[in-house]
Amino acid sequence: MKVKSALLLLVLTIATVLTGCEPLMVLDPKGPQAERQAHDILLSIGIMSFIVIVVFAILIYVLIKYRASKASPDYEPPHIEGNKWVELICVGIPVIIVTYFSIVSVQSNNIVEAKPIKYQDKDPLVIYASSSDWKWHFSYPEQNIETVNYLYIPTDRPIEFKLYSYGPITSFWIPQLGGQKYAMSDMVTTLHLAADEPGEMMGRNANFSGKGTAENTFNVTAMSEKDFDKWVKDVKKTAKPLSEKKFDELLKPGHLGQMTFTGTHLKFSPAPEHDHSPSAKPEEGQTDHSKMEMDMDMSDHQNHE
Amino acid sequence: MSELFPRKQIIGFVFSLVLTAAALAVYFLKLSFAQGMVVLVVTAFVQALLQLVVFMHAGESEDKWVIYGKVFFMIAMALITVFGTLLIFLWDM
Amino acid sequence: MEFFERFAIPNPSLAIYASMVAIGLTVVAIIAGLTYFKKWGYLWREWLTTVDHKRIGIMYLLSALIMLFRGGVDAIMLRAQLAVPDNKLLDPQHYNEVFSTHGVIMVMFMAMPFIFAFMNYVVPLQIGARDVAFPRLNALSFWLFFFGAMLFNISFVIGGSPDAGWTSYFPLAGNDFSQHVGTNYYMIAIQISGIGSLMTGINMITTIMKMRAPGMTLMKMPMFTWSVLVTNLIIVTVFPVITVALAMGTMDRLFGTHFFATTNGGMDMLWANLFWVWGHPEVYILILPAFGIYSEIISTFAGRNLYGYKSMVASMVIISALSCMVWAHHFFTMGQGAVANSFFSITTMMIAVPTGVKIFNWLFTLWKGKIRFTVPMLYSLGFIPLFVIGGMTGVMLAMSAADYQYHNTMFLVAHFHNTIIPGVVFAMLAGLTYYWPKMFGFMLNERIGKWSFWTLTIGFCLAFFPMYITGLDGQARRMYTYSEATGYGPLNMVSFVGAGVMAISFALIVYNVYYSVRYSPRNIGADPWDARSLEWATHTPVPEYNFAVEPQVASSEGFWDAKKKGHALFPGKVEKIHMPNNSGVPFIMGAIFFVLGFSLVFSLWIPAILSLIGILACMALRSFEQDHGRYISVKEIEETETKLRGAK
Amino acid sequence: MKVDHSLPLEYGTKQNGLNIFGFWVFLAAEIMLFATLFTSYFTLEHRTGSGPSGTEIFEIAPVIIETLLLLTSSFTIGLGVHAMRLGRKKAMMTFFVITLLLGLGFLGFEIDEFITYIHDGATLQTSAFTAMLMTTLGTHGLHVTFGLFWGTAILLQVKKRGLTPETANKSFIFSLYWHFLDVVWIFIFSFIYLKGMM
Repeated sequence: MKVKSALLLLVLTIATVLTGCEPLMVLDPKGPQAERQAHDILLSIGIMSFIVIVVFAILIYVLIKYRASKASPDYEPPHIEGNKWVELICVGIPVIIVTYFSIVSVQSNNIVEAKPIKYQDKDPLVIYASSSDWKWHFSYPEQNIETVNYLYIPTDRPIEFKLYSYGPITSFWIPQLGGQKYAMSDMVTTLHLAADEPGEMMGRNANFSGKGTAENTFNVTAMSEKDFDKWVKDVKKTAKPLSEKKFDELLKPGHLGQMTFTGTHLKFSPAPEHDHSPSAKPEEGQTDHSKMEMDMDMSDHQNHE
Repeated sequence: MSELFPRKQIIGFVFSLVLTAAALAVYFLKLSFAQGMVVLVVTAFVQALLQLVVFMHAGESEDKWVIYGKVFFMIAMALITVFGTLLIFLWDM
Repeated sequence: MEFFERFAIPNPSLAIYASMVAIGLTVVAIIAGLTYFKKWGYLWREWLTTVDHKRIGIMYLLSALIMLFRGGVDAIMLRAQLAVPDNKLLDPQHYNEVFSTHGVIMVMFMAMPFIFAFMNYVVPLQIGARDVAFPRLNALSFWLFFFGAMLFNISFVIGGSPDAGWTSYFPLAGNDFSQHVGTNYYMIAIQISGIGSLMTGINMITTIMKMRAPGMTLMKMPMFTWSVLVTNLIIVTVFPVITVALAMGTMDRLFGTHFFATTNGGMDMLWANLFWVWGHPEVYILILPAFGIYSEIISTFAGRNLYGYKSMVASMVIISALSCMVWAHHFFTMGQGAVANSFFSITTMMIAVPTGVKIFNWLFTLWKGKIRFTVPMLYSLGFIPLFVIGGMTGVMLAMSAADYQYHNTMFLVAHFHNTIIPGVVFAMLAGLTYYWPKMFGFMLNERIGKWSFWTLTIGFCLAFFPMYITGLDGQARRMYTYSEATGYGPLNMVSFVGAGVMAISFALIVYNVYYSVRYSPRNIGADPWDARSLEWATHTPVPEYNFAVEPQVASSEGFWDAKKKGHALFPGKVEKIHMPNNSGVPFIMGAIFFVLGFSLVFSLWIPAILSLIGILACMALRSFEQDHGRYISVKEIEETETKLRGAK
Repeated sequence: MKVDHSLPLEYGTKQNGLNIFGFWVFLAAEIMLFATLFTSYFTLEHRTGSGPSGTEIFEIAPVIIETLLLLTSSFTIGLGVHAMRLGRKKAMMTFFVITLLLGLGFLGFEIDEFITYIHDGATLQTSAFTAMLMTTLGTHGLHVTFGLFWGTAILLQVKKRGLTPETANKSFIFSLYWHFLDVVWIFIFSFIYLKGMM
């Protein structure tokens, strides 16, 4: 049974590693959403390890006690159909655990799908994050600037990412701020994140999107609101405006370094927000409205040119 | 002679015509969406049951309950697929 | 020339040219060998046209082993590429093709035929039937699977392999982003073998429901038969879904429709939705027969009846129903709201309850038993702790909010390998060792078998446990490389070593077969394991009619009753036995399906239409044919019986 | 071949019972096949892109005619099976021929409907909605087409070989298939056409 105990040891080692000898990215949160998720992860590891240990213990005990080499040659194992109470316990305990997890899971769902509770009273900063093969474009409509492959965010302020894609499905993921969400070309998804402390983080596309998936990453820098405003000002001073032609060039498949522009692509290439309304039934008013907005965008854009 | 007369089939046919007419009311009577859907769901499923029992003789062999079980299990799974998908894509998106 | 260009490989490499040569040489060698030894007639009469469930089972088994090799080589390539940071062994395109084919082959063309092998071989024996309900259809199922698998495999050398992952998410799998024919192969090859699986499902349900031996009520069926019944219920439920999804995908790629495109109203996530409506139950299709095999083996080698038979059955039925309502947990992160996620999160976790019941029942079966540590038993005992770990991470993944962090990472990869390898692969190897003497008349060597078990277990732990850690450290799946700065290097190296150890284990299994063919004793009798259910009550090798007299059972362990309690298993007299005739039509139909598939992949419309007509002609032929089978006379049966009894 | 005469002819042999049972399982799978088509249809129903919507292209008259044709054919094949059980080969064949002719009529109307759609600019390539509509209707239509060939093949066998357990079994299974297509049509009629025109 050496290997069995070795196995146990292995599991324990993993558990120790997970709980903090080395800060694994997901378990080293820098924002409230990631914190909640890390909490759920550690909680489930803890409770599930208990079940694993129980099963291991029973298994090892049974294997040692009832091996044929130890039993007398004329031992005949009994015929046992089952026991109501034993089976009830085997159902009952998992049911209790699953119920508990279900409650936690539903709570967490509502937490991560909404504006972080901690920053409930602040207006969110809206950032449109769109992917194209194999880059990320970040548009800040409020600041009217756009970056490629890097992201600056203020700390202590909720951030609402609007995700969509100019190609295959991608998944926007900053492990230390919170879990990922898909970016698709026919609809816009919303991801609520926030950063608690300044620092650099890794962000990437987690969903397979073709040849360049591995390198489809971006850098995230969280900084104080003051530094962020300063950066915005700098950008406005130094960066060139983003023209439609330039943006079309950026969309071509390939990898690019980090870039900064003033203006956003949302004007000439708006996010696919209107295609996706739950009751996409063409009700007269709604269609007109979206058309109008499109027209406005178009005229807006012409003025700029 | 009475067994020569396909009574069951004729009653079934008349019923299915009536149900079809009832379903058509949705088109001709300008019902609201909710009312219309109720009518359609009722007429379609009753009609399906009618075909199953009257014409398809689902209940005549020794495997009656297996066949009914199988068909209703499948209908349940079909409904779960339809409504699960609608939940994901339309109602909670 | 333009016509032929489409067959070229879009991104050839040395490895591909080498395999082309290797495949060519193998084909030539097989043809030459068959001709030299004059085995063409034998092959045609005894195997290609057979409708015998036992032979079909063995053909499934051989195909599964070959595909295991193919998928395994893919796996080694993947791990080798990731063993060190910034590796240049494979380029990204090649890497994408390798992991796509690895997934499809392992699920569709290795695990599926492996379970079909045991279903076919064991179930009719276990319920005391002569054959399956529709022997001809069974042969057709096999040949559809086989030619589907072949079609998928030639993509490697003609036209290029699929490169959008085994899930083939659109729009990546659409014409815009995957221009070569690889994904066509995916769509059509899976379609063809999927039709075969669906027909197996119908066949097995009918067999089990209608052809059980007298006395075998539903609640007296052996556990493996129960698991097969439930599995086939799921097959019949979900394979139509993938049929439709694949048809829609094929139309998108070949006829320019916009189901999953991003323009004209298409919806890329609909593919993902339909794929997983099938895809999630599919993993239960794989795991439930494995549970059945474990139940048989554990109760045999613990020397005890299976604990909690009723709750075992109930848990499988509940799993089958639940498995069809959890599919959205594969895309929690798609952007649906908290309500949908909560629903699918809870249903997913609920599956842990019946699964837990099964685990505890196995443990209690060992309780007060008399445990013999044979190779099949070792696999079953290794399965329990490893699968519990896999199940535990499954519950973790089911918590949708936390899943946002696991999704698409190596954590997920570790989880599903942790359930599928100890769950399915261990079960298949256990079943292979367990049923080998029944199938081939001699046992596999125990010592080499134990070596392969230990290497496989250790290799498995080394290969997959590190992925849990790298996953939590942010390593996404399907990345062909990573930089040194990420720090994923050492753990990926451990994984690679683990994959190598697993490869050694499979090599040992092959060596074991070779060694046992040469040296194993042949006089093992009909019941070498001291087993409990009906399949061990007939002779080894099993005569073509399975049982000379229809068995009569009184419990789920009919054979055990006969051995220990003096229950009369064969009370009747020998009568003439009706058997189906062999037929070449299933093989020919399979071959025509292959031509049809190939023509569709390359949009060759004329041969496609011709082969479609050919298929309809085969069906019409079958309809008009009057084939009432044949009878084996009492004299013939008695001769065979005496001979087999003497051979003991 | 053992024939049990206490049962209707189509159940007479053991293999016959298996065939009928197996076909029920197949029909259960077909339920799921059409359910998947409906799932996709409901999801894509309003995703019309630049193409027409259902309200714009559906017409009530052909739909009512198609429905009546198929309902009646379901009735006549029921009469056919009734006649078969009474051992009246001729009556049975007549009802089967009527059924197939009604089926052919249905198919004619459906093809005409498709041609109209294409004239209206609703082709397979127009939008996700039109593609899904045509795929759902087309799958049903292909089933009917296949049924026409299959039914003809069975009729020929009944004519040549008479009502044997084998031919009776095939005819009965064919009737199950045909009724099932009728059921599917009811759902298409209700949840594609009527819902779309409501």
